[in-house]
Amino acid sequence: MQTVQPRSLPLRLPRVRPGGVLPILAILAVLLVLVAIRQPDFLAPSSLMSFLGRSAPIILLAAGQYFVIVSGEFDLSVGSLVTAQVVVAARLIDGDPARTWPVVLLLLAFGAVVGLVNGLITTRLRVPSFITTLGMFLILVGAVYLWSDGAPKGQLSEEFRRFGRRAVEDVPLLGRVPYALMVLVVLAVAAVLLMRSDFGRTLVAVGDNPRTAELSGVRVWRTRTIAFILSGLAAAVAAILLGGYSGVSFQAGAGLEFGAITAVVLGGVALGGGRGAVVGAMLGALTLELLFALMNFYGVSGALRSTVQGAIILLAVAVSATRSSSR
Amino acid sequence: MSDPRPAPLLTLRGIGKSFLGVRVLDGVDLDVAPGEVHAVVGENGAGKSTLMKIVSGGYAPDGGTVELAGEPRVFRGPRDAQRAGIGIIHQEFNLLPGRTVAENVYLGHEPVRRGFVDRREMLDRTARLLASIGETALPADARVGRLGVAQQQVVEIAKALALDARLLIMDEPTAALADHEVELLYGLVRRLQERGIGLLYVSHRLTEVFDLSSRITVLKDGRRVTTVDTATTTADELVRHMVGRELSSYYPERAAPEDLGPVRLTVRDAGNRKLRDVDLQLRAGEVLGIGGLQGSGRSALARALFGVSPFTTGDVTLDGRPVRLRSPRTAMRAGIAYVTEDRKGEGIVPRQSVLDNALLASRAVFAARSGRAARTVRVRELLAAVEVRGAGDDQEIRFLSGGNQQKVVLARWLALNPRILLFDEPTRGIDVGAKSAIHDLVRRLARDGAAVLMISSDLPELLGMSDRIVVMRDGRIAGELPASASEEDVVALAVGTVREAAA
Amino acid sequence: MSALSLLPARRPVPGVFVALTLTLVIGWLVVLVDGGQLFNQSTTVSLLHVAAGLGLVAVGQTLVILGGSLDLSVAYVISLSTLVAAETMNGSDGALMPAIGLALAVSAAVGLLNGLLVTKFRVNAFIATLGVGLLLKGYLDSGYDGPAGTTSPTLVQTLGYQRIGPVPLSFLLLVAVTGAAWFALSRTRFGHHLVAVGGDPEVARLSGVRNDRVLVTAHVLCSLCAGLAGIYLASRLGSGAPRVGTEGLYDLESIAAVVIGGTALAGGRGGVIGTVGGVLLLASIDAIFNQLEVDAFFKQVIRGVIIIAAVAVYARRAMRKAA
Amino acid sequence: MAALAAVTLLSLAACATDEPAASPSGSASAAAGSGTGDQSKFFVQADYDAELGLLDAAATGPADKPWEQVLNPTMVDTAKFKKNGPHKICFSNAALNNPWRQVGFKTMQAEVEAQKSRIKEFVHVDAEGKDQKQIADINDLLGKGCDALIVSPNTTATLTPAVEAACQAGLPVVVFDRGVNTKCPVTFINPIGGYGFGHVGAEFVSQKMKPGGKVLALRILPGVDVLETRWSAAKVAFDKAKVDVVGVEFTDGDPAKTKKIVDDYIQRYGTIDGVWMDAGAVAVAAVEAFQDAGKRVPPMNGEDQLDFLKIWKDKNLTAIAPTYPTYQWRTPIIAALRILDGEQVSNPWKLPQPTITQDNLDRYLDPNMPPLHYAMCGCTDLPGYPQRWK
Repeated sequence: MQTVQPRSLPLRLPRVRPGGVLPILAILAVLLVLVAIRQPDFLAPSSLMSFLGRSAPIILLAAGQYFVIVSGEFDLSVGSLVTAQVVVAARLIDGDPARTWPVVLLLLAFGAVVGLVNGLITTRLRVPSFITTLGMFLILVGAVYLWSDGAPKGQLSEEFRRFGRRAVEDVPLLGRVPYALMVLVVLAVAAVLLMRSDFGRTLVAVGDNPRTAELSGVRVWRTRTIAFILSGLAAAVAAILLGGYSGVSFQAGAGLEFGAITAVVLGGVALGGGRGAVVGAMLGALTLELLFALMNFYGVSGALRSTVQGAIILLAVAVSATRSSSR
Repeated sequence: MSDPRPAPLLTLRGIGKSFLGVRVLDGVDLDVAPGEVHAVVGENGAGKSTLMKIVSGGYAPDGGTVELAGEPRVFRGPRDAQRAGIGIIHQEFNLLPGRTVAENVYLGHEPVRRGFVDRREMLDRTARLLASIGETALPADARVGRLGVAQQQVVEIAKALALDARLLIMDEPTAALADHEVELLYGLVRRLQERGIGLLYVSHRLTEVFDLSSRITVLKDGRRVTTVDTATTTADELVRHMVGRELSSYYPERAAPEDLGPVRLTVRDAGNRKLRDVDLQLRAGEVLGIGGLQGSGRSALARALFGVSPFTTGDVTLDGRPVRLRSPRTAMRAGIAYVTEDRKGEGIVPRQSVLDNALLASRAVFAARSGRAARTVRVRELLAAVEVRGAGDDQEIRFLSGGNQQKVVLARWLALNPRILLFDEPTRGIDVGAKSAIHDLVRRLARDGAAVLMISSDLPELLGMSDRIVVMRDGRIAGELPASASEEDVVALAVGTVREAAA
Repeated sequence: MSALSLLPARRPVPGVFVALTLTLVIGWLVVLVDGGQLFNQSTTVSLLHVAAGLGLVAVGQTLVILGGSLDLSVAYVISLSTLVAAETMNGSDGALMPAIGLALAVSAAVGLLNGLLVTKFRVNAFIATLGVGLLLKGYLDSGYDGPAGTTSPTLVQTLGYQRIGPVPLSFLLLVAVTGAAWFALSRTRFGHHLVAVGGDPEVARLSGVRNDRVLVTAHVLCSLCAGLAGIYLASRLGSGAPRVGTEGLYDLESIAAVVIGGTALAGGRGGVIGTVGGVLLLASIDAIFNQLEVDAFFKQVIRGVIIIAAVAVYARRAMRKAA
Repeated sequence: MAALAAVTLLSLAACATDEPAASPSGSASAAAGSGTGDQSKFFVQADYDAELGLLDAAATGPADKPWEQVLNPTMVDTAKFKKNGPHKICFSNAALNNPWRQVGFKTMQAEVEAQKSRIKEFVHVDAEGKDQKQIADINDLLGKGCDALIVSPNTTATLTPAVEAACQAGLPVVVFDRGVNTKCPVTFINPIGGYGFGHVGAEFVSQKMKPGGKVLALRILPGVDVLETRWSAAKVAFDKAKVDVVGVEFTDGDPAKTKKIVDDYIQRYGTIDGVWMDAGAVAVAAVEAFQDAGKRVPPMNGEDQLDFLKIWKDKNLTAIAPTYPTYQWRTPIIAALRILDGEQVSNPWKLPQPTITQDNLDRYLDPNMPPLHYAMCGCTDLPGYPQRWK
């Protein structure tokens, strides 16, 4: 036994292991340099703050999506959920400031319930989450149009819109600090702490090998359902910020699910689960938003924008995929 | 079989392979003659699997040459190697459960007529092939997912034969087989030899190696230690080459009668879909061995006790109190731990760190009870205690050897201070060194008062480790044997008077 | 070993056809009560036309899903193909064959790109085809601000509007393509290998299957099917339409049809016959709701429920079988 | 399986085709572009000239009912469609997926209700924005014994064959909103159109802003003909006024995206001196972007959606709202009934297209209506007002 040699395995390398945040930081840095060349004043505190504020909803959605993806599932329903939330909020508040807080609570509950339903259908009825949440997407879009007769009704109160639109003024050094940014920072820290907690580690383990997790006493269905609920809650918060930022419309959440999934993948998280960091996912979302802003600065024609976006996503993912599998 | 050999079928010269700068094979020479069984032995991680993958086209070597019938070959993939006449039977089955036997056997080289797959021809050929190895009862159009393990192996072998392989690689072919099935395999191997097929035979089971092979090559740390004629060597010598240690120190001392504590677990008249009329007692301080054929209900018993597929009838009492073990969680709360037989599929979370793997169960079940920091400290201590080697706690577990992975799994359960431990093939596919470490650990746990139930297909291990042996057959307990029982006793009970199929 | 376990592998009739029959019977009754007629000629023709368009895409989608992949770019391939075909034809019959050839070639090239990204560059299929879809979207958005080109009159007359009784030519095309795909899956090496790759890529690889080549082929075929759907739509619309694919939600609807038809999203299990059942089911629901003038949004809700319910039923069956 | 069997049983020996006679398609004459990019191929100089002419034309018809008015009428005979009522009127609708179409459709339904003595059945089929489905829908409706068919095409070119097939079936076809490339419908109803809309907005913006200033053009989507003509007319106006159009961006009608784009442009250029947009859906978001950046809101155009009218009045903006009136949804019902009576109708039926300016803003701003309601609905006299539109 004493002769068993400790075999040094191929891992004593710098920590650029798959699932790390280093690649996305590198991409982000490159984009920042490009921004700095073209639009130096973008990096001034005030405009940076407002940029971060307006990016908060998609970053939160990416975090929510991360929980689901790292546990081995998908959530395609978040975009429609955001739309539904904004439309519901407008109709229920109908301009009445007194209804703001009850409706905010209601939205959070609504998000949690949609996540719960997604989770239970996926885990208990064994429907692949791609299908569950695709179905939920259709149901939510259909239902919210049906409920509002095809056009959003009512309006959001100023109190409601404050979270997404207003800022704390005259902060030393930083200038205006949007409320959305503060919400983002608090929730991002919470997300990071959550992923370091027992639940977070268990969540990743479930995504990595659900059988092992089950046999180690993890209630896999419960863990994954919680991930869906977290995604629903993130969508609720994103909806509150987004509704605040831009007001009510049926376009509020359109395409956000693909944006969020793209961001998560860009952040080095493996589709299929078991690998990646929540910080990576959030940085991925930030990178995407920065990319869009950059295209505005460089005057990339609106129509060509999706080409650029597609090319960058493919490039980033292909490069990291081929590198991580070079073994 | 040690007559002057004909010109070698396969010759490996100076094979080397590195992954990310780490040498896993270094200058390995080896040759196989037609009709020869050449065994390759060595600890896990000695480089056997990598070597087999190089021969079968899975990897390209960094250095050295592969010659087939005197011709140097470079395989660009498994397909190339297959075309050249090299077949491989893997330790884990490479079959598609959703497809038929014939579709599996001819996957990758389906018979075609005028460009289209000729299904009739495929079925006929498969049936003929199966008949030629004595398996007439297996229909060629049965879906593989519905077959038993042994039958699946037959399909696997038929698959290799269908390629007209000149050289067959068998990687732990008996790992999943019951003993009487091993006999069938022996017959099969001899028939292959008669056809002039060369075999590379990789196994941990020295009995088989001695029964079948004409020469044995020992690998250690990626290098060839020696190649010996089987007739002129002994098991002791072989193990010395592998690890440098005598066979005799294999098993720790059994429990003395005074070490045995009170009855921990009682199972009365219990059953479920796979089990009937199970009566069992397990005492603190004892190691109860469970023998039997694959599919006899051994694993089903462990899974029922752990709440994975619970008993549907009968009673279970724990320390005198009746319990319902409905799920792994309830079992864990009752102080039961379960080390599964399928380590890769059910034992580890491959891409998580050693530490996370070891903490998995404590986090899942006792999250609220103990302090996080204290728990982590304790698990780190346990990892040190079980002597996980060659890796830091932050290393992803998939890069560890099988033995070290198993130690991490053990640490995971020890962290829960279990009073009852269920081991299902705890040393399968594990190198000799780690194996005996695990044996020591099991015994130590029993000595410290745990009740241990250990399932093993490895008869020497079962006899060497157990204080008492219960043998199962067809979902029932066939009988109980004392520690002094012989291998023959176990087999007799396991097989029963009438030989019947395992599934 | 019980005799039962050795029954030959017979595939059961996909449940989707039971659902389809029920839907049609119930729909027919409800429409009858409502005072309408579900199976009159014009309704049947419309239903089959809708089914033909979606069906062509869905059959292709079945191939990639069987192989364990996915194609989210089909909607853009369809649009692109309508444009290539209609612009090349430019209203004349002379360029008919070259135009069809070119449209299919362009589609195949996109499929090739998808396939290479998924295999050689190991990009997850979801992301790869989404990315390629975005590339195409950019091209379509910047290159076209509306319908362009004119489809050859002959093609419009034949593929677009010709029918035999209530069966449009295009539906016969779907039947032919489905037949070809079915044949390819059960009677060619490619088909066997594709199912193997989808079932367990490692097993396939170790059995000497060239996984990459098989998957690339599946992607090319999928895009070809989408291209064919584009040519059909061009013949139906009379011109190339840069947004017809996305407006029709052909990406998500084709995936929905595939899974309703009983093909496992993870790959390795299912087939094109079920997919056509799924397509017909979706088209029938459309037709019934049209007859009843049900709100489109309500229909969407129902559709979501059906997709989930169908797959839940398959999952239950699989669980029972496993138990 | 059952469906396949049914289809096979039903199949007849005879071959049939629904294909209409070949149709001439419109040709486009493009004007040269400038800094605003190439001119859209949708731009047709003759149509442009005609529409701009119509802006000043006098309408015939009751002054208080602009939906019954016609600009430059050219009457056509409809005696052959005369039929005794009550009628079954069928409507193939492109989509109901935006507030404009919702308001319009409610207006149409109210008009049907107002005429219920003469309409025994109103069949509505929603194509959900899919060309392919609308073609099938029209084909489907032809088998239902409709007395008249109203079509609001999803896309001009692609729906032409289907509309032609409908004409050949012998029933009167009324097309409105978007047109088709065929003269076969009895009448084509729409307001003056995109050129008028785009021109009015662009002229206002270029006149009100400081000379040589920077204009940002916000568009919803490429490729929608109504929107393309609006932009092409605006482009002509901006080019003529030598305005510096610093960006032409697509917003997808998404307010969040709009705000981000406007924000980035303010960032990039310091100030933006005028905003033109091809539809009012994101007008409020654009205004908010300036407010949130602490900038004065520059001269801009919106549309007749109430949220924009309200912010215009509240914030005292320099603004204008050209409209594409939703009251045009009433006209097809009226036209269909007239045709079935054998009365002459104008083809084309050009409706006036009023513009909301600072002067008449108060007349259109009804604070009690929902924010996404369109002021120019012409629906105040219809049954169910205002509840139906809330």
